[in-house]
Amino acid sequence: MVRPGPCQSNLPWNRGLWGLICLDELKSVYWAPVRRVAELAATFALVFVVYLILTAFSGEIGLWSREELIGGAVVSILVALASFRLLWERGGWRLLNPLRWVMFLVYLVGPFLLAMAKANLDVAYRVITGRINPGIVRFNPGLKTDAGRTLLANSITLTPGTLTLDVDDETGDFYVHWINVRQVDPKPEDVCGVFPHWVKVVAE
Amino acid sequence: MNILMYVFLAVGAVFNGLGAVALHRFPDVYTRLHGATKCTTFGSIFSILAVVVYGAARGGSVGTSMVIRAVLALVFLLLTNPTGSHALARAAHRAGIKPFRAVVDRLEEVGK
Amino acid sequence: MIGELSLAVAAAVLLGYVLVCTLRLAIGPTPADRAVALDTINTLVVAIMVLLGAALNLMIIMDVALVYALLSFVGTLYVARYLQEGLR
Amino acid sequence: MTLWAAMLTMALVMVVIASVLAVVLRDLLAAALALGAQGLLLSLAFYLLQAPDVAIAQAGVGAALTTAIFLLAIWKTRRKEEE
Repeated sequence: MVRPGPCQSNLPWNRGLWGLICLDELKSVYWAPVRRVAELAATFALVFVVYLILTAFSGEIGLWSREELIGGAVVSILVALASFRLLWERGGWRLLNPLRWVMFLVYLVGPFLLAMAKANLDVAYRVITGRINPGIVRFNPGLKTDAGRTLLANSITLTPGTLTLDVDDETGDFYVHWINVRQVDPKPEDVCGVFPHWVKVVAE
Repeated sequence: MNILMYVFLAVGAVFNGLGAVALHRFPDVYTRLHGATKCTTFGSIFSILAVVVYGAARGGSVGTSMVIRAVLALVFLLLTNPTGSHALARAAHRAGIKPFRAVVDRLEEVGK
Repeated sequence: MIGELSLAVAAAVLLGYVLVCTLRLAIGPTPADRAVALDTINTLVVAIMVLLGAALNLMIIMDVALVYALLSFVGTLYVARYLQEGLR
Repeated sequence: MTLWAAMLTMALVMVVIASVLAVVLRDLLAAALALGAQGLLLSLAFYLLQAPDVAIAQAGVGAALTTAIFLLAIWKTRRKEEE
């Protein structure tokens, strides 16, 4: 949280005049608790909204009964306390942008559904004829965040002829089981088409 | 509305059956995972979409909560199904099961 | 009425597919094959539960499908972890 | 009505198949997987009898937790059954 910089001490009152100059470090020291509370509140809101959607049409305050509101708040605060550190660790806060949600929906009903339909027809062809040429290939789409890698890995698993086997955490290499190997050293475009560009728009 | 529901049910039944048959037609774990994951996810999506159409046509509080639950089940399936199959494939490879007649095996060359 | 009947018929068809997958669970040569079959059965059963909940017109009964969709994922992860660490 | 009876019969037949598999298989991991399938199909049978609370309990305990606990137990001991 605190970056090593020209200022040696972490305590702001030991710093004297330098505290005014090292604005970055000062900001990170003072803003860390605020940021943590904001993360907790965002997680709580997310969990509580899911609970409210699940228990709609149960009573008279709006759509919900009083017991559901109180119980849902208690359960949501417990779940948020348990999980808010995991959720926002590596660039997860980028997913809070509503524009990304719109792009995600467009991605889901556009190229993704098309590729899934093609994938199923492909599997149908291979089930009937039994013609396969499998292998495990490696490529690097150049994604950095966890959310982007997860999204691309799941997309690859559900699209024509490919199944994600392993993802290297440091370099971001994808190891993919390909049911019909056309090239031994493929580019990302050969394996998964336009998906990396969409994933960069949606999640990075 | 009813026609749409029948079409969705038929598509779902056909692709789920394809996934079940793929379990018996393919020779090894990885290719079976291909067939099972893709086809059953696609088929289940269409089966659940049929329920969404049915609930929307029915309307009222029962129909709306039916739609909500069906959409949540759809989201859970889309999130968990590829992740689970990826975990199974990686575990099978680490347990030392070789891919059937593989042309190339880059993961083996890395030596994990 | 006819809508509910068609939903129930689709669920029965999916139940037949579960029988086919149970066959693979019985004859699968390696444990990984059986795990794949169990994963397929999980997905099919979630779809069956949603279809039957709509066919019965009981919305409270569809919660079982949601609970099962999440818990089966935990079970699959557990089997995968055992497969990759316990086999040597 | 007969459709529901047929589905219930099918689910129960598969419960019997999975139970017999869990007893017969020599590989303990495969037996644990068969036991998981049995709990899952039993939960489906409860679901068909319109008992959602029992079905939730059976799905949670029978299908997910029992498999996990059995796998933990097998992990601590030997996997192949001695002849």
